[in-house]
Amino acid sequence: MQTIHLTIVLAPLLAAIVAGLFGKQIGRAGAHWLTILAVGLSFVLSMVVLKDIYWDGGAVENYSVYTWAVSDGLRMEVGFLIDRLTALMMVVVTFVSFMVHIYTIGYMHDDPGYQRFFSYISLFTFSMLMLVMSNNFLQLFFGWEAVGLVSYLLIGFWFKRESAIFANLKAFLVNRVGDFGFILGIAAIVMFTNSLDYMTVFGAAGDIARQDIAVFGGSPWNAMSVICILLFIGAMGKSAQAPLHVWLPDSMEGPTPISALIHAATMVTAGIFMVARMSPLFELSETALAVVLVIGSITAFFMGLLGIVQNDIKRVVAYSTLSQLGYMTVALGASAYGAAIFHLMTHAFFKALLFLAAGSVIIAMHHEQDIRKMGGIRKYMPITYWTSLVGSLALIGFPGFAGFFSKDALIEAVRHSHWEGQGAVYWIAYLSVLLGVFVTALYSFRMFFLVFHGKERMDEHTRSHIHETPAVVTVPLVLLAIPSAVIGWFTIGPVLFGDFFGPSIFVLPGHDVLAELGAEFHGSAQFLAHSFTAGPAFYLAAAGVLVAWFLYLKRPDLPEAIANRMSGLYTLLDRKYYFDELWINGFAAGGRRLGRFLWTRGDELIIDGVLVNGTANSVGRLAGTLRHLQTGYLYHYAFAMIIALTLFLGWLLWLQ
Amino acid sequence: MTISDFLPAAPEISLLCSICAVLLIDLFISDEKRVVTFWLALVALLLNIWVVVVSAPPDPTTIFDGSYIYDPLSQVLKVAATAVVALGFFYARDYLRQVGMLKGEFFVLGLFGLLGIMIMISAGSLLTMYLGLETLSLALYALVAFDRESPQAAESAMKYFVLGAIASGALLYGISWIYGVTGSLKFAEISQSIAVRPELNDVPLWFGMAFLVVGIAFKFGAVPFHMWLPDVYQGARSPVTLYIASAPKLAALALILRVLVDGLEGLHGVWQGMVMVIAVLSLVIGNVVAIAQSNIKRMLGYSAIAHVGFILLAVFAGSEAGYAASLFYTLTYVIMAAGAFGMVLLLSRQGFEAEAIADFKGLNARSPWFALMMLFFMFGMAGVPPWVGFFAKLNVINVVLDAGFPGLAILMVLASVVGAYYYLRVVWYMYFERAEDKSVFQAGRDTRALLSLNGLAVLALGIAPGWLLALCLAVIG
Amino acid sequence: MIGLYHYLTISAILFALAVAGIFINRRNLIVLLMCIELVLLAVNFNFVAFSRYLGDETGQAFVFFILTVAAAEAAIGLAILVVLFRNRRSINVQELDSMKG
Amino acid sequence: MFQAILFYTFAAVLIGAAMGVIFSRNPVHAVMFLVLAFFQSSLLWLLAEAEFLAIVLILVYVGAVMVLFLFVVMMIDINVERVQGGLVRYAPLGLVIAGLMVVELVQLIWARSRFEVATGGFAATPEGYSNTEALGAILYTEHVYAFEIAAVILLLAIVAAISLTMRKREGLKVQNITSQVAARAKDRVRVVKMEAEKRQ
Repeated sequence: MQTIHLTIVLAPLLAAIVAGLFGKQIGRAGAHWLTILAVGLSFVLSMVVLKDIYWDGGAVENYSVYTWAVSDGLRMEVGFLIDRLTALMMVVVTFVSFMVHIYTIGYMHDDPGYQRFFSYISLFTFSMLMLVMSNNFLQLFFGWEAVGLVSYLLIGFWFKRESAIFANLKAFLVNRVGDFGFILGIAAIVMFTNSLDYMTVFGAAGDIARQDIAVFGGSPWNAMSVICILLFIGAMGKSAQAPLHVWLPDSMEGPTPISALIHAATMVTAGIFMVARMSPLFELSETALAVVLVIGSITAFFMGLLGIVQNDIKRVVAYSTLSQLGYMTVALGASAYGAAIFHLMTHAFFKALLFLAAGSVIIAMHHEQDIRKMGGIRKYMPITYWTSLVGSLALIGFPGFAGFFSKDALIEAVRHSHWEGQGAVYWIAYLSVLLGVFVTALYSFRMFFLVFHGKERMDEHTRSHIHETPAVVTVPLVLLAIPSAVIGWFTIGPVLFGDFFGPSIFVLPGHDVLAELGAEFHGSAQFLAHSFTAGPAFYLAAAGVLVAWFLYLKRPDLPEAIANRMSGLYTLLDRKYYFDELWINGFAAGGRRLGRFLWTRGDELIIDGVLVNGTANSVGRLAGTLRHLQTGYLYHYAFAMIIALTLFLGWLLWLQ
Repeated sequence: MTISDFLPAAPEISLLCSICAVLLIDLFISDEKRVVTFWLALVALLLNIWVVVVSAPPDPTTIFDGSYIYDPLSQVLKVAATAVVALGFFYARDYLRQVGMLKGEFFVLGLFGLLGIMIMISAGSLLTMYLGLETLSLALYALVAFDRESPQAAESAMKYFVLGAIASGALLYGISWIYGVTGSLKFAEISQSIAVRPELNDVPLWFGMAFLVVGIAFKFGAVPFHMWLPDVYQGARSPVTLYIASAPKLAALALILRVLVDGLEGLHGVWQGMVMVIAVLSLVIGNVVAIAQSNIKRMLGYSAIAHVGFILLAVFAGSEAGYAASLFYTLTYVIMAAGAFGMVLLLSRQGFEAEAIADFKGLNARSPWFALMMLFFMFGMAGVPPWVGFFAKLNVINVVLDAGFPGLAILMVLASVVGAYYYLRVVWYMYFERAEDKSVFQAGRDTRALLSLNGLAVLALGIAPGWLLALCLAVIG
Repeated sequence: MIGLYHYLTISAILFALAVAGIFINRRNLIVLLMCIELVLLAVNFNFVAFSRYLGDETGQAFVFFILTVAAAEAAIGLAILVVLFRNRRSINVQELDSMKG
Repeated sequence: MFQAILFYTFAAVLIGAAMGVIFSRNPVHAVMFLVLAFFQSSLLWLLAEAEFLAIVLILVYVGAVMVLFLFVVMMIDINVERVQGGLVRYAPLGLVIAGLMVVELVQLIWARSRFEVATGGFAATPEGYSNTEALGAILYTEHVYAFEIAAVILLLAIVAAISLTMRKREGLKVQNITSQVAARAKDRVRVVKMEAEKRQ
């Protein structure tokens, strides 16, 4: 089994090295065949691992492969911890990556950096696998940094904008803030346990939770809360939780396969995975869980609102990703780790599908990304249309589709969680996820209708060239559409309520909301039926679709219609439409306006402008100021030395 | 006293003989065949490594009445310094030939500098330490001014000289006080008398120590004694910058380990505060100001200042693990710095100095392999895992945490976070900007191979750092 | 009685004067080099005084070496000065600022 | 008492000369002040019974190094008037820092250090003690390693100074005897026949 694990990890790495360094020698076909075979092999073997550990009841494996160094009794190792959580993540990562590899053949067809691109995405797969398969914090950190790094390389793949000195400092800084929290969290863990190994640290969790830590000399904090919040700051960076989310929409500048692979299905879920993996720690800190819950709620609802006002097709999907990540985080905060991972899995399928579909549209539109310049392309691209529909339905949680099962279970879990009756925190979370359903449906179908239905708003030249994309693009779409439609139905029972994760996730008895729900669970069909009666989620989703339909398919005719009626039945109908508009302005446009307000004021001005660019600029300004200390004059240099010496002497003489 | 008593000093003796030989033979070589001097110097260096290895006595010994120390630490540092100088000569050769400056003096002065470094490494008394330091410094002053036609080189040489002379004046003043208080110049006797007579641990000795710290900090280029460093890095010719940026750091490490640790260990509590102040200032100033640079040599200069912050903080921690961490950090940093400047040299040619960071634009399109090597050096310096710089930084953070200074550890992490930015900017330029310059490299095959090995070593050491760390711990203990 | 303390005091005054001379002199590099000689003279005073106080010749031997090194240093310093003068036709300290920031 | 008077006189002149080095406008004067400072130091060292160094300071330092300085000052013929500004403006700040340092050092020397000074001021020398002999004895035994390094430093200084300042002048006219001897008339003189131009 160890050989299999190693092969899973090393195959993409080797392929990446060969494709990257010998790209010229092996040629374009060589590069894609090599990397696809390698990732395919990883996928098949990951399935083998999952089968072994789930169906055949294989044991959890936790072993060290290579001891990197021992410093001061602290062992730094490379090792694998393969349990069901890991196995599931491995399958998700390798499957999505496999699909993206195939799809890339078509999408990057004309790009001069073809081989390099394959090399990067294989390298990314390797890094991500290292992250999820790790059995210690160091390797986790390694994977964490590596995925960030490759993502940086990939975002920049097409990023030709003339960058001033501080232009790219922004994305960089945001991620560094997260990593900074993460590494401090790990450092704190090492400080308390002198170990990096998961099992040792989990074993010592109880002790840590009983200790206090004085942060910057202030009042003591519970050590576990400090550690967990620091780790979660790392997760916020990687999983793009507000306010560290600003890098993700920008990262859409990269090629679409990257958006699908990294910014939808895999890298951004690293934070979710990490929190689930650290459940033995998070469970012991009520404070940290509350922070997780609130941050997740804010992200889920407000990022969805921002999705409504975007016009770039990929940005809409990006904001939807943010919102869905918020959902997962909420589930983590509600101690429903299983629900979070379950949603992560279904989301990986349908979000990858949506991104690739968006990419397919973009190819057909000759790299036009503005949805206002699309419309009515359903008839030109039937496969893309139907798969997009599946993806969108899955995203909004239409009953029966994959997203339905995970999202509904998630909402139910939040509703019944141990936070119930705890006042504000509970209501913020519950209302956010509920209203989020409406918002999700609204922006998803706004995009869907604007792209595929309605008037054809593109120019003549583009229209004449629209046709369905080649098989390398559509096959992954279909392959992803199938699980997006059905996987929820088959897996909700075993994964969510069947104690799938077993000991790999730890939940305090009082927190175990999934077990409560599981007691009432009697099969997928019953769950489906139950949803119509249990809560408002389904109706909110339906309302969202309706509003979208009304606003973006019906309403474009509105001005015309009014004009027609002007001559005849003016007053009555006008009042009717006036009512319509009131309704529209009241609810839907109000949401729109709120979204726009949040986007321009909150996102662009405060977070982007003040926090991110502000920090970047102040560092830059500081650098600009400090460099003037270096005047170039010899006597100033000498003066600095002598002043420092005099101060040292005075200190020793009078203050020691 | 017989001749075999001098055996531990065989490296210095044989290197001096080699220098004289190179100096003499160089006189009879015509300008067209000047490359022969390079090979002679290389032979001298290889011979030196061999002598260092074979002449080592089985146990640590001192000769010349304790003014010369042989211990495993000195052996490791000498081999490293010699190897790095050889690396620098190799990278310099093609560059010097292209710009028509291939002269024997460069190699002779370089060898003199190495001799000074080796004297410092093996110094057992403040007198030999001072003389070694002067040998090194004088060679460096002359090397910086080596390009006689360049006003910038002359200017930076002058700045370096004046400030260096002030620093060595301060060092001497400190030495005089330490001599006056303890009555000795030898590290062993100084630490002995501090241990025996605790009443010596008082202001007069502290003053001497403070002046010494100024001299040490200047040699390292630590803030606020760093002002010479960016100007000299920029003003000197690139091969000279490479030389200054690499091997002398090992000498500075020897200086601090011998003087503050071996000699003044008893004053640890006092010098710790000073070292902390300059280390923290170096970390902050180095990393922040580097962001604003557009000249790559200057940027690497500020980055060197920031790295010195790490080295000094490792020494500051004051444990054996801390000293080993500083040794590990310095060794690996020197390898990376040599490589990075090697890349600068590789890109330069007749009439074109690759001095702006923008000159690295589109390197990936010109040569994917060397872009990858530069990426290795930059990631290594930035401390990205798994390159060796990460491990070196981790090690230092670890010992500082163990010493009970979590605030400093946080500062180090924060500083390296900011610092990573300007290294990544170089990577950004190489991979995502269009090349303005499409010329092919003119360096020889051997230079390229060596540079590649250099880059791979940065990665390999990061993947398997265990043996080097064990070695560092062993030679410190 | 005149002794150690007096000599140390002279040395201290010389040292401070010389150091101040280095950064208040903004005109002539040669004077800067002379200030460096003064710094070394101050150090030599200290060594001579301590050596005589301790009754130990090592300090005086050190002075001997400092004199040697100072001569070598002066030679190189003046050589650099000459190179600088040939390049820039000036040895004004205030004009040495082509590199900064 | 007599010794004290001498000491204070020499010391005062020494400090005055040092100020002269720093503040004099003409570099030649500065060199002269420095020479004066060295002479005073030498006298003070004689008072302290460090005879060998006192002599060496005059012979080596004044005799060689200061002459070198003077040589360079003369060689680099700079305009004294042009480089005068700026000194007075910054002098107060510089003197404050210098004053602070003096205060620190003097407080250290007189108030914080605890040297047990013998009645004679310095350690007594034994009968028949020769300063030169004693120095020579340790120089060639205990400090032989340092002595060798000092030799290396001098060699290095020679190499460095020569390589920095020696230059082959462009356009220097040198006789090449071989080519002069090998010259022939037909290499040097060309007889050109020209048709006379026709009148138009």
